[in-house]
Amino acid sequence: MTLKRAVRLLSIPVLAIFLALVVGAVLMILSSPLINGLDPGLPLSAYAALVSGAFGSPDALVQTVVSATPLILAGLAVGIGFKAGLFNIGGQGQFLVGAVAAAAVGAAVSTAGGVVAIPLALLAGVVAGAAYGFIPGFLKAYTGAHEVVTTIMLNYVAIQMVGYLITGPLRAQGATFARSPSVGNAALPVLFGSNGHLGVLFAVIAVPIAWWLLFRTTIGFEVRTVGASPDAARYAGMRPRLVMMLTLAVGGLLAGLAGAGEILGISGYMPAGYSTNVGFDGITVALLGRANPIGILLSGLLLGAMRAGSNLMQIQAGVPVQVIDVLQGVILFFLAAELLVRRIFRIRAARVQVDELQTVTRSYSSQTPK
Amino acid sequence: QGGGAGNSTSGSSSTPSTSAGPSNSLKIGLVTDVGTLDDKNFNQFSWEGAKKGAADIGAPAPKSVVTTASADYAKNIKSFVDQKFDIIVTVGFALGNDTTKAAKANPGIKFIGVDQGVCVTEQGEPDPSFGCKGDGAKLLPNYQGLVFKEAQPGYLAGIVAGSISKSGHIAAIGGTKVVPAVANYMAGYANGAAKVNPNVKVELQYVSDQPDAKAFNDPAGGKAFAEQLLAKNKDVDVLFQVAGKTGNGVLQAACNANIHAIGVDVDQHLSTPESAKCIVTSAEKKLTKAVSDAIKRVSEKTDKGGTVPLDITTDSIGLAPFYDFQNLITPEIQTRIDDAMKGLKDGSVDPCKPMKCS
Amino acid sequence: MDFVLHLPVIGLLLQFVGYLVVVSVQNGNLIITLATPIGLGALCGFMNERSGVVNIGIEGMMLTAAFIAWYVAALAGQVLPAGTPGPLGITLPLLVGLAAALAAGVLVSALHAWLSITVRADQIISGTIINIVALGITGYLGLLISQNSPSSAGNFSSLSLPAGVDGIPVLGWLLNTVIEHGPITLSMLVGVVVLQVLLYRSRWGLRTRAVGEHPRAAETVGIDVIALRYRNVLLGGLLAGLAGAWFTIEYGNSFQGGMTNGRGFIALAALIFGRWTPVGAVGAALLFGVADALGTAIRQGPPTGDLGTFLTAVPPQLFSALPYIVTIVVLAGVVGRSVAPAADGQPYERESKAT
Amino acid sequence: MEPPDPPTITPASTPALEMRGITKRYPGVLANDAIDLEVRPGEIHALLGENGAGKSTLMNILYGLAVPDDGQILLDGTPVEMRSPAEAIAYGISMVHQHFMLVPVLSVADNILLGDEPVAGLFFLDRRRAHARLRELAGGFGWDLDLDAPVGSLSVGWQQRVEILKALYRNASILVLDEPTAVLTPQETQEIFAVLRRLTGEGYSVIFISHKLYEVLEIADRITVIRRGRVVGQRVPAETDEDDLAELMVGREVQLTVDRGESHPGAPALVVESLRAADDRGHEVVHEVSFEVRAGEIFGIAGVAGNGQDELVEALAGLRAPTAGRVRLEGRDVTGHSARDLHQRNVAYVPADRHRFGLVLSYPLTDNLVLTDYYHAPFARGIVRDDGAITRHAATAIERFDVRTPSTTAIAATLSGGNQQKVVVARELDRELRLLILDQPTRGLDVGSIEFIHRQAIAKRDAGTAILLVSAELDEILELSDRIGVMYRGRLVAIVDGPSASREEIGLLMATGGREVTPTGSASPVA
Ligand SMILES: Nc1ncnc2c1ncn2[C@@H]1O[C@H](COP(=O)(O)OP(=O)(O)OP(=O)(O)O)[C@@H](O)[C@H]1O
Ligand SMILES: Nc1ncnc2c1ncn2[C@@H]1O[C@H](COP(=O)(O)OP(=O)(O)OP(=O)(O)O)[C@@H](O)[C@H]1O
Ligand SMILES: [Mg+2]
Ligand SMILES: [Mg+2]
Repeated sequence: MTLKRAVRLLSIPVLAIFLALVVGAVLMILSSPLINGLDPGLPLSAYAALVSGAFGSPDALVQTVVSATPLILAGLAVGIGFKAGLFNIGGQGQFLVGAVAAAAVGAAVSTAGGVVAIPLALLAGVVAGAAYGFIPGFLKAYTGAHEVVTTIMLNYVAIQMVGYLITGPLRAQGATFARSPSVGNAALPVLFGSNGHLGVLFAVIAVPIAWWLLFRTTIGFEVRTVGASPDAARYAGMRPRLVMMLTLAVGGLLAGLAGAGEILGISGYMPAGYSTNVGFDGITVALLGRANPIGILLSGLLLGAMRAGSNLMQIQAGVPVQVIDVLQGVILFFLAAELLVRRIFRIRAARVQVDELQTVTRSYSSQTPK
Repeated sequence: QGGGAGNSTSGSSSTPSTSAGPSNSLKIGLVTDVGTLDDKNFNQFSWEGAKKGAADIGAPAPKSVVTTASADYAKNIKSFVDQKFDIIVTVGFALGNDTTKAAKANPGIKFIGVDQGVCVTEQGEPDPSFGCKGDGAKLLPNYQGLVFKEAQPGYLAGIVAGSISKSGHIAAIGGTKVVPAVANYMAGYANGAAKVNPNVKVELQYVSDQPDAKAFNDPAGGKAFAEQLLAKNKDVDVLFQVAGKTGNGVLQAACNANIHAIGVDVDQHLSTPESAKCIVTSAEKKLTKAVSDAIKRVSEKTDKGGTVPLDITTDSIGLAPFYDFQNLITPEIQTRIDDAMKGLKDGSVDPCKPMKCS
Repeated sequence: MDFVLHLPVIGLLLQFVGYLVVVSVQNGNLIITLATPIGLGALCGFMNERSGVVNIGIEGMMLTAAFIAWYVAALAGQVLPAGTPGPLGITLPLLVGLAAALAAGVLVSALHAWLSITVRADQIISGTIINIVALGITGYLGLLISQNSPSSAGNFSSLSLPAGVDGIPVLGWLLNTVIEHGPITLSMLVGVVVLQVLLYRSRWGLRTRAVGEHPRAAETVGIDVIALRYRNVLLGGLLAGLAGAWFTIEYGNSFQGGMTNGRGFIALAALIFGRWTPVGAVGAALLFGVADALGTAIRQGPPTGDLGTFLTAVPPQLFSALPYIVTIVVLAGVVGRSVAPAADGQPYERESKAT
Repeated sequence: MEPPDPPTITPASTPALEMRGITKRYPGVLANDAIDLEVRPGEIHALLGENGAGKSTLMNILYGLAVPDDGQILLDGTPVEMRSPAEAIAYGISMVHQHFMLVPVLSVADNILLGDEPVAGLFFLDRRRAHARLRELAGGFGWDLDLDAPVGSLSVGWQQRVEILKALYRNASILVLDEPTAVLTPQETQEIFAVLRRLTGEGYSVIFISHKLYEVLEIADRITVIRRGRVVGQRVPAETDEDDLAELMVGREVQLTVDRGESHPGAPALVVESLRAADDRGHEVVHEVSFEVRAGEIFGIAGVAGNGQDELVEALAGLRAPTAGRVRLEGRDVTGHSARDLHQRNVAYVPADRHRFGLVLSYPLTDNLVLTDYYHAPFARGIVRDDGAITRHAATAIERFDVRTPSTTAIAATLSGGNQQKVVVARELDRELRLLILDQPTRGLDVGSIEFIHRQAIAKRDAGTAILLVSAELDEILELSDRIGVMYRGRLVAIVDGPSASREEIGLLMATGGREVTPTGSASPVA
């Protein structure tokens, strides 16, 4: 696309981020009396800390990338769904299922050589994630049960399932606290910095692949067509049901990969009550990235930076981490309220071309696609 | 998630402010477990401890990083390491693994792990087989793992419960069995009660099977759980809670049922005034003191690595005052308590018998 | 199929049903109490979705209201004289807190209405925003405030019947189960009946159903679709506000971040399970309550005999997951399909499009 | 264009309704361009115009559904503002819309009451009183309606009657009917006409919209013709005829019927044997349908919308699995084969709803023109698209089918209906074909576009393609078909020779299936 068009596409997200930072600043100033005395400068110091915590040093940069990795993958999981007119809120569940599968298999093969152990553990993660993503796809395709509701429900089911596994069958012998055994050799090697693990590459590779598939192949054409008009897709000899199921399965696969990456690349085992923000952050990433792989890469890095920098923000400015959630929500708000943003800045930015985001809720009450 | 339970903001939180600026340059940072600094729970009281310790040694006020997801432990510890902090306090056994790694990687930094038994291989790595062959003190001299003997305060609570119960039927509600601290409190409680009344009936119930929000952050759920328990066992007349904020709901249920309640971790008569009217006492685990002491040891260079057992001998645990219930505690009950304490001190009493601790 | 094989299964089933009944009867009052936030949340969803606005932000709305109710009541408690609690433990600070919670519910709903009706943004995204922001802000403020925390203004108490009543055989149980509740729970019990009647017997109900099914048709007979949607979404906010207040000034008496613990999503589930009707939704909420009580009962003392051995063999997590699984099953039409109002989630554009 | 002729009837008292200089712009189109309209008390005033001429828009403005950019509305001489349908209703205007405005799940009664509900007490519906009034109203026309039946369960004809009752229930003085007869059989149409005549007798003023020249000539007192948003003439039936009106509508001499030439049927290409199919709810709506289409002939299927044609076509196009029966294509059994498979066997399908099926409105023409061929060479190698080939293809297709579009990458939604349809036709007809299925191929098109598409069809026929033409437009069927099958209640009740068929004969078959009149689905005698 032309540079001009790129600028017009970007303007809304960028402005949304800007406005969110403003709102965040106001919130901080108003609440600063509760932190350590009224301090109009608080937002500045907080954001400064946020930035240097994210980009201030090589280590910080690595941390940003590492934090961005699962977000980018989860963002793709949601974004690809959008392209097919599906809203996958199940990232959290798919992430957890992928993580527990990787932890289980990783532990089982922990003594085998890395060349064997790592692929096996990863495979377990993606397969489990894909399978878990396939369920809502199947339900949607054959019963019309809307994926938003089913994925929300499946998130909670996943939490219980993982709880059962970690405190039961997978519990490490001898551990005083319920956790899965160490994944040993299945742990991902650290490639750069102190914790820049192999998993980072997955995200880096996944983005161009996703882009190519979506925009340069017949598969992507089918996905986008199903998203834009399931009826036309069916008429054209495509199989919307299949496409939906595959799209959600691929989404699950990506989220599962993210989960596996976190376990194998960072913690090395799965403790009981293992929790993650990735599921919902993924939605923000996908929306902010306009459901476009490139956009998702950028917004993933942005949110990764926020997560990475938030620590320094707490340490140096004493601002509670919840501010990050607020910022995210407000960014989303201004994206949704595009109208408002346009008014504030009197601009005519390009609308999202095929308005995927609109198609999502429209299908809420829809019947079984054929 | 949380080991102990509901606690006091007032209690130890008042930190003497060092007016004459920092006389000591040690930078102290604290990483919480998943939860918040105001969890009226072990995050909060370790934080109070860090603040107190810093004040006592005249160091600048400590900084904190709140963990929002257990995936972030390592990252959060690292951000203090990157900021060249001198003392890093990590709260909760769940962080043990990552704290051990960090301690190994950064010998120059002092680590204090709350509720973390140091368990390492001969190489000083986290031990995947949990054999704990390696000697923490030698291999990781910069890592103090503070481990409370929760069974002891639990045992004392049991003595009280067993003694004041008229029906001989008492209960305890814990967050989840899989958290050792919780299980130990519960075991000690049962054993203590059995000591004073061999045929006492003790209901030990756990709200959840994993350390999740239901176990430690759901007062409504906790209250309901307790109410259902009391509906089923109408003659239960003492209720002990070991379930964090979920437990605060348990205390409410006890009050509504007009039975005696026993708080946990800190003096809940102060920390949960709403329920003070039925809290006889609390099984205390003096987190604040423990953490600030550990910090003092570091600044006085008297700190030793490895697991630091905290029990009655170091006055790290005990029973909170009885307040309005003083009259309930007859001299004879008081002597039982004193004997138990003596026994625990000299080791003649094992709070983990007959019921095993984890 | 082999008949002999069936006998024990059937026996077990019968035992189970019996056990279920016993548990439900023993904990009737508790089940209704616990169904309150879910039921009210579901009614909020009902008000939204029956007029064509999807609302997955119930969780966030409840959480916000819970926070506001607690904080405002506590603040009020510091300035206002609590006085002697009236019936149902009503005090001035609590009433102020309740009013604030209702206002908060309406306010958040207004945001949702504006985004989904006026801006015509994606309604599910709007709900997601509400959930994320609510969790963030309440957590953020809850933390900062509790540093110098006004602990609590107490909470409403349950209506207590004269001593004798509980003694009366069946009636006593019935009264105790249905009547002995705090004001918020009672208001749900009343509210569900009122809404059910209004939905099918009132002008408002007819118009709401029409707008949720075919807004254009409604407009062509002179109904102001936008206004009706706004009104219903805002009224729904009142219900979400009540649900939130339940956590911090009726059943509980203090606030923690995330204390709604996904009950807003279970409310959504109840709405669907209840086929988008008030009675159905609250019925579903009660059913979930039963599942909950069952799980607890088994945990606290499983029945003896092979039923016990069977139930204790079942992973307890299964009971926690039950409501979600049931919802999926119902939505999938495995046991009777549940279909949303036809226009649910469709933004409405006032000017007619010709094609 | 010629200036509007002066009205040939001297104005009576003050007009019941006057619209002055109504102007309405939509993106890419001037829907109404300074339109003047005058309706006298007690007259039936017909609005005539091609699709997209601006008739509905004008009425939507009158009814407060659309806001005019300019112009004025006067009722009985006094200017009024129509900000919403509510206000229009208050001013005594009722409208039967071009598309049904009924809530399927609500009962007949509730649908009629909606918006004007009698309430007892504060807010409770007074259903008893309402039903009494409705029975009286319906009884007045000799319609016995089950007031409690969900509207969704009624036949189209009866739904149209409900719409009319709805309009009358609000005892209005001006009644607007936007293409009320489009979905009706000639017999049902006659019945409605009777009702209209009676209403004008009772002092109603009626605005009647239709494309059908002969209908307008029959019912109207005066006729106003609109083209491309402007009033281009006014006529009195006595002083005009179909050719004159047609010319006014289109703005040029039009050949109302393309000459079909000789057809030379060959061997049977499509053979359908006792085919059965069910609708989405699983009810069988196509029963035992058998027919054959020979190479080089056009087989037309006539029928009132909703008599199973859609399901039949979908079953033949591979979009719906038949529940029983056989479909043979040139002898080979293709029963239940997929759309993709049939496409590969040189079967083409022009769907009735171009917006829903034929096109992806949000796609550029390039993608739309390969919607059914995207997966094979030259447009794709393996799974990789060849955008170059796709663009080149678009350019030639647009050229050959003279699609009026700014560029090959224009978004389909921005094209006019006729041009949108041309895109579909270009895609489907631009290759060797064994069988061509045309479903309502000219619905919503102006005469020019219709002409073009009919020529394309005949060309294909002459090239030896077997053509199945399904249309609710009886005229289209009569005009093109070599043989005509009539569908009624899911059965093919008759197959007659095309050239010799009469519209009355077919109309009767469409209305009654050639059997006795049955309670629902068709007319009950007017009182
Ligand atoms: N909401 C709208 N947005 C954009 N264009 C519109 C809209 N409504 C109508 N149009 C366009 O305005 C013109 C007039 O449409 P209108 O529906 O009035 O035509 P009509 O005479 O009623 O046609 P038909 O006979 O098909 O009903 C058409 O080009 C139509 O596409
Ligand atoms: N629903 C709509 N939304 C937006 N624009 C529309 C809509 N319908 C029609 N238009 C615009 O109105 C113009 C006319 O559309 P319409 O299909 O009514 O034209 P038409 O008069 O039928 O022309 P044709 O004779 O080619 O069918 C088109 O250029 C289209 O861009
Ligand atoms: Mg029209
Ligand atoms: Mg047109």
